[in-house]
Amino acid sequence: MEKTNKKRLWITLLCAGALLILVTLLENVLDPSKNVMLFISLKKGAVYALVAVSMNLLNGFTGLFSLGQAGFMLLGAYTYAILTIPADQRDAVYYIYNGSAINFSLPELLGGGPVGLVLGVLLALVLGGCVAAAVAWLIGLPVLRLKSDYLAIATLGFGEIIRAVFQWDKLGPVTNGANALKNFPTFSSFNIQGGLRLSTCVAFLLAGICIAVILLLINSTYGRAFKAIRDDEVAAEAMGINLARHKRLSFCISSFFAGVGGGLFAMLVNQAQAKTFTTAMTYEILLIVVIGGIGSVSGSCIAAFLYVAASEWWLRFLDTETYIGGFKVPLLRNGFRMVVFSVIIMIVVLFFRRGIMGDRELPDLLAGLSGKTRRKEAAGK
Amino acid sequence: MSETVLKVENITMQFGGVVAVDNLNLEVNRGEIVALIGPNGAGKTTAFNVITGVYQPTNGAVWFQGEKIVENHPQGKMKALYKGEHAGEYTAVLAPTPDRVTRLGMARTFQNIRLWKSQTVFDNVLIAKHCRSTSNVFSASFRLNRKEETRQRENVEELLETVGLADVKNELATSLPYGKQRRLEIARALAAEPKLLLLDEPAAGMNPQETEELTAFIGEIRDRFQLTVFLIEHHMNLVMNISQRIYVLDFGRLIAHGTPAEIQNNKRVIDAYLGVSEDA
Amino acid sequence: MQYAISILLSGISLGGQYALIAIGYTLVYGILRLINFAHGDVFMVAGLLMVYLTSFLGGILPPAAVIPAGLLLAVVLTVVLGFVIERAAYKPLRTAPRMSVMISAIGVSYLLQNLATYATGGLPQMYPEVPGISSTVTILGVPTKVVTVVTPILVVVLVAALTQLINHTKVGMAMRAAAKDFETAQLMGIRINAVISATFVIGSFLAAVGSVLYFTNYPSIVPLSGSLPGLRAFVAAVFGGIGSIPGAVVGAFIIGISESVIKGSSWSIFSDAFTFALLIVILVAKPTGLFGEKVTDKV
Amino acid sequence: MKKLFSMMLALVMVLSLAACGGGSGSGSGDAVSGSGSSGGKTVRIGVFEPSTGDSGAGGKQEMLGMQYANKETPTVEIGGETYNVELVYADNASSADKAPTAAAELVGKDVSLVLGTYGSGCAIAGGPVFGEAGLAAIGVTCTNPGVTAGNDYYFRICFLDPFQGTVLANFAQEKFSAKKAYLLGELGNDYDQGLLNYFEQAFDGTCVKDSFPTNTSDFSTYLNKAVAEGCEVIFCPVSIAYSTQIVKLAASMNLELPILGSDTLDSNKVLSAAQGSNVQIYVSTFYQEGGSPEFDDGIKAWLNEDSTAMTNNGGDDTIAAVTAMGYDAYYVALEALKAAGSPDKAAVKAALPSLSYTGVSGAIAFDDVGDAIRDTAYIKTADNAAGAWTLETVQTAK
Repeated sequence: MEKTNKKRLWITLLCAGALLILVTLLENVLDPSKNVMLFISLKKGAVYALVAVSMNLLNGFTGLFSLGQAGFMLLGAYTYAILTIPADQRDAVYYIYNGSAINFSLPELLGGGPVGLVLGVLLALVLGGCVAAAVAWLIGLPVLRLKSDYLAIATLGFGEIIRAVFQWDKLGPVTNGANALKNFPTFSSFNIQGGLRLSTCVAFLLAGICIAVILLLINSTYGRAFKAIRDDEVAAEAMGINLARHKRLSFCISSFFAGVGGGLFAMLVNQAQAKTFTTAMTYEILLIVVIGGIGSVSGSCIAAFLYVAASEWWLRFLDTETYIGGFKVPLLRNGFRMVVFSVIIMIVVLFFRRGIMGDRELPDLLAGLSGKTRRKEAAGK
Repeated sequence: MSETVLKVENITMQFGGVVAVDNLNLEVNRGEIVALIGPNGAGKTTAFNVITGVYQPTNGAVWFQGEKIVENHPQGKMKALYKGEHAGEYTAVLAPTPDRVTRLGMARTFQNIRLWKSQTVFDNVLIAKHCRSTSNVFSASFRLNRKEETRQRENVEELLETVGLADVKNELATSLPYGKQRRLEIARALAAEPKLLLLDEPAAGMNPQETEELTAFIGEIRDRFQLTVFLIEHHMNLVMNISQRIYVLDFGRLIAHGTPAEIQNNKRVIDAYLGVSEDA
Repeated sequence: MQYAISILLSGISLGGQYALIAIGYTLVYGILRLINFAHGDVFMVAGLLMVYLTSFLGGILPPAAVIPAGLLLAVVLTVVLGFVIERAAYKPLRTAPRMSVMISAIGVSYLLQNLATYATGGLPQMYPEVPGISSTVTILGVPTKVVTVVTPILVVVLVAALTQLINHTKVGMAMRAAAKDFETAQLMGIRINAVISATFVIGSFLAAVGSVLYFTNYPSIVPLSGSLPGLRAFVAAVFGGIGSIPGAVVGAFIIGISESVIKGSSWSIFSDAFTFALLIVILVAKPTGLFGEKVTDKV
Repeated sequence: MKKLFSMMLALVMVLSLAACGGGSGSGSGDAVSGSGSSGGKTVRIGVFEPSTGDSGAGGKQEMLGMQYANKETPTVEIGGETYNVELVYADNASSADKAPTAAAELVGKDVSLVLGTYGSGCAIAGGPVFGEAGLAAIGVTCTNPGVTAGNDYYFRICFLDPFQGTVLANFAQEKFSAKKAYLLGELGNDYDQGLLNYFEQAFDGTCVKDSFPTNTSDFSTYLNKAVAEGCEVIFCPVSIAYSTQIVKLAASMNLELPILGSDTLDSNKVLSAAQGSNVQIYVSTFYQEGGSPEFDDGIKAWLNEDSTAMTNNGGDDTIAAVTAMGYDAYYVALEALKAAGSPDKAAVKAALPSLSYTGVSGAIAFDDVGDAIRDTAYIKTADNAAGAWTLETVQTAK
């Protein structure tokens, strides 16, 4: 048991390391201007993978159906943005409110330069997660007593409330009201001038570390307790698992990583604006979780990349009117991409209910495959 | 030897107008195997649920190892409805959640087996160890509790060996045959390191041979883990063979109490089980 | 004073329109325990159908017949849509966990919105004027549309009819039985699929009627037109006690009026937030809503 | 049976996926070639516009201008060679989270420069992607100062929100001697809120400010509030979808207050909503129909010919200012290509700052931030009987 666990750990680490190196290599070898789409999709996929995994922790591993993910992402994104906008840019960003109420920037506070940048960004991301977790803790007090779909609708409502609060004019000097926060360090800030391009690598690294932590949690004694709650609440409680505490824990941790994911999202889209974090975004993430398989971390990751690539890249040709020879391909026009895409989603939901991975993980699958071939070989002999 | 482990004191459980348990009093001493029997709907499981904190009783108290763990008096709507004895005797409210009761040293099984379905046999037992773990989320996630984790895993291996499920430990819990699922549920309860084991109809749905094995098994684990066992059962064979004392419940009221031999000859018990003419 | 009346009027008419949508939510939830996220979008599609039908029928029918025929067809098609959605997206998942069904509902909602975007090309569509209810009247010195007055009356009539249907017909009794205990009802020989279809048909019908009233008042339709009224109507259903028809209606009027009042106050930007805050408070304080029944889990 | 069905669906899915793979493959293959069978070389101009989402209607009208200009002048002379101009589209769905990928799509398609977008939020989100790729973008009607500030690669040919807000505030005071104004915008929409702010700053009297949540369709309470508060003008610089609702509602309740709007309200959808009623609508805009009769006639003829274009324009041939701006943007792009002397994006970028061009909407030149040097806004009013815009006045900044 221990041994296979160790083996799995090694496989996972190796895969992750290889992926990281591959991504860095790709980014530095391929012509960046020809392959922007690839890298943007990769970055977005990494961010969505993190957010999907954090949602999966809650929905798939603890059995709490929450739809507040976008709200927590918003908290993380704003915290990150507010703390990292350079001081001399603040007047330009908060131009409506004649400057910001907060006049420091973490990267500069930590000494500026590359070291300050790295430390400041990391600290701001973590703080963003902490803010999200703290708010989750507060909301969890009343809301987590609710059962499945009531919980879903209450968290959904919470997301809307958060959005309205952040758009409130009176908070303008902090949140910049309806205006976008921008000019903060993004993934591209990590590209070394004239040297290594690290932006995609940074996105993968940050998201990867967070996902690894979630994985560690899931495989710890707490993660097992979460799964017990998911499978049978009454039995879990009878076996000494404090429901309120563990649900809150799961909710806060999930929100923490959603917050970090929000910060990363802000880095991805170069701005933070409350109107981006809509319920539609939560639904998108939920669909990623479903497509990947509820209860599978690797499924969520794979699905995140597939989802982003399919919806924003591969299927884009469906949006443009195309002529093959003199023949106009029917149906192709704006909006068709999303129709096709939602049909695909419906097919997955209805006919491939377990998603790509079900509740298995990639190493299981690999181990299973190699096991099978070995058995086959044995049978052959 | 005769130290009282569990004491149920004047417990009444009323759902609206229905009295499920009416002024129940009973005691279980250390090392004993005590049974609670009664016809269907007599309120046995309700009594269990009150003891383990699932329900809050309308009135009364529960003591465990000399400590009062549950206490309640009629409140709200019940104030007007409740006209039982001992009204006004209890004034404080003690309402621990079931998990707290379990951590105090009571573990239970369920009438309709409630295993964690997507988990393996091993994990089912291991999860029950969670309540005895001293690590916090941080130390657990970053594996700073390796020692404890290893010890727990060894414990679970041992436990599975003892209950005879070691050979199926990597199977899914739900793939086991019925009898083994029962055993697994008991093993899971044992993993929570209880002093008092509460078994809710452990032999339900078993054939005579399985029941016999179970009887022996319960005795075995009692001795091995120095447990006190309190069980609900229908199978008279099992009850008569292993219990030292028996309480009989009918329509929520205690109608008899004594050794198996006494109960077998108690007229009220026979009436309750067979039905008397006034019923007809 | 006039201002107060105008706010109240708009609140009542909003409330009535929400009520018609909320009943659809509450009926479905009562039986399937499913938050039918697609219901708001069915409402939006009903509006779009009307737009396209009138422009289509305008070419083949005499002008006087266009609107009535369009109305009739739009209602019928919406009902068919509701029926098809249930059969295609929910029925195959009858034995699946509740979460899967809910996700399917979200998927349907996504699909309907994207289809609408595709069909309209993202341009807002103008709802045709329905003669009789589009004209303006003056009530207590406040000019308003006839539809404002018609809405509450129509709601009361429809709800009364619906209550009759549920209490005194065979289908209605079957619906109540299924709502009480799905499995037992099935064992008692109730054709559960037929009952569920009937529920969706009724829900979609009311949503279609609601859409006529709503879009007559607010005539521009975009693919997201259904989502906000849908969510609000759902909140209303929860507020009134999900599964209860009178609860849904009362809840809808409360939500409609309070929304209107808040918009009229200086806290208008929190009108949405308030609706959801109300929802959370209700869920926490009295999860069964105003008229809901308590359900206990068996251990 | 069921299995068969799901298998078939799976097959369809796989096929469609395969098709996508093929599609994208060939797409990127094309990008490099350039010399097709048509003979001449091709230069690509990216169109970064929303065609779905809440700015979809405006984005489409803006694209019409470019499409018409492209039809009118499909070739350009660069460094002595004639190039075919190809417009490459990417839909940013009016949403900031889709904008970077849409921008990346254009970068990947090897365009020489980019036009767009309608809606400043998407421009801000997509801007850095262009910046990183060294690709210049010309904002057509994104009026938020944040678009060009801090981004060397973003230029724009329209005026800015501070200017527009001030112009309208002055107009309200001059024309209606208004002392109290009701300001209404969409909650969380930077465009609306920014304009409201500038209006408020420039306006001497009192302002009652309100915001409605996204997807609102019931505006009666807001309009009633404006009346109840005794406001003399309503200023609602909201997107087309909302403004049609507001105008329609105002028409049905016989609202006597004049409604002031920004460039977004300059749309035939608004006109048709107001037609036949007594609502007074005044909008500030970049272009007034009749400013260039030649352009007007040409594009009208084209609209009446091409039914898709007509639909995209909202069903009639009224020319929106954004269409004129799109038209001008296309010619600015051509000028930039000519000045650069090569379709290379770096050359184009370098050529842009010193460019000047006189288009149908007036003279265009860029200042050192990359913003257009413009000091004129047209204020038009809706003629509800005729269903057309008439020029009210031409305002300049003070």
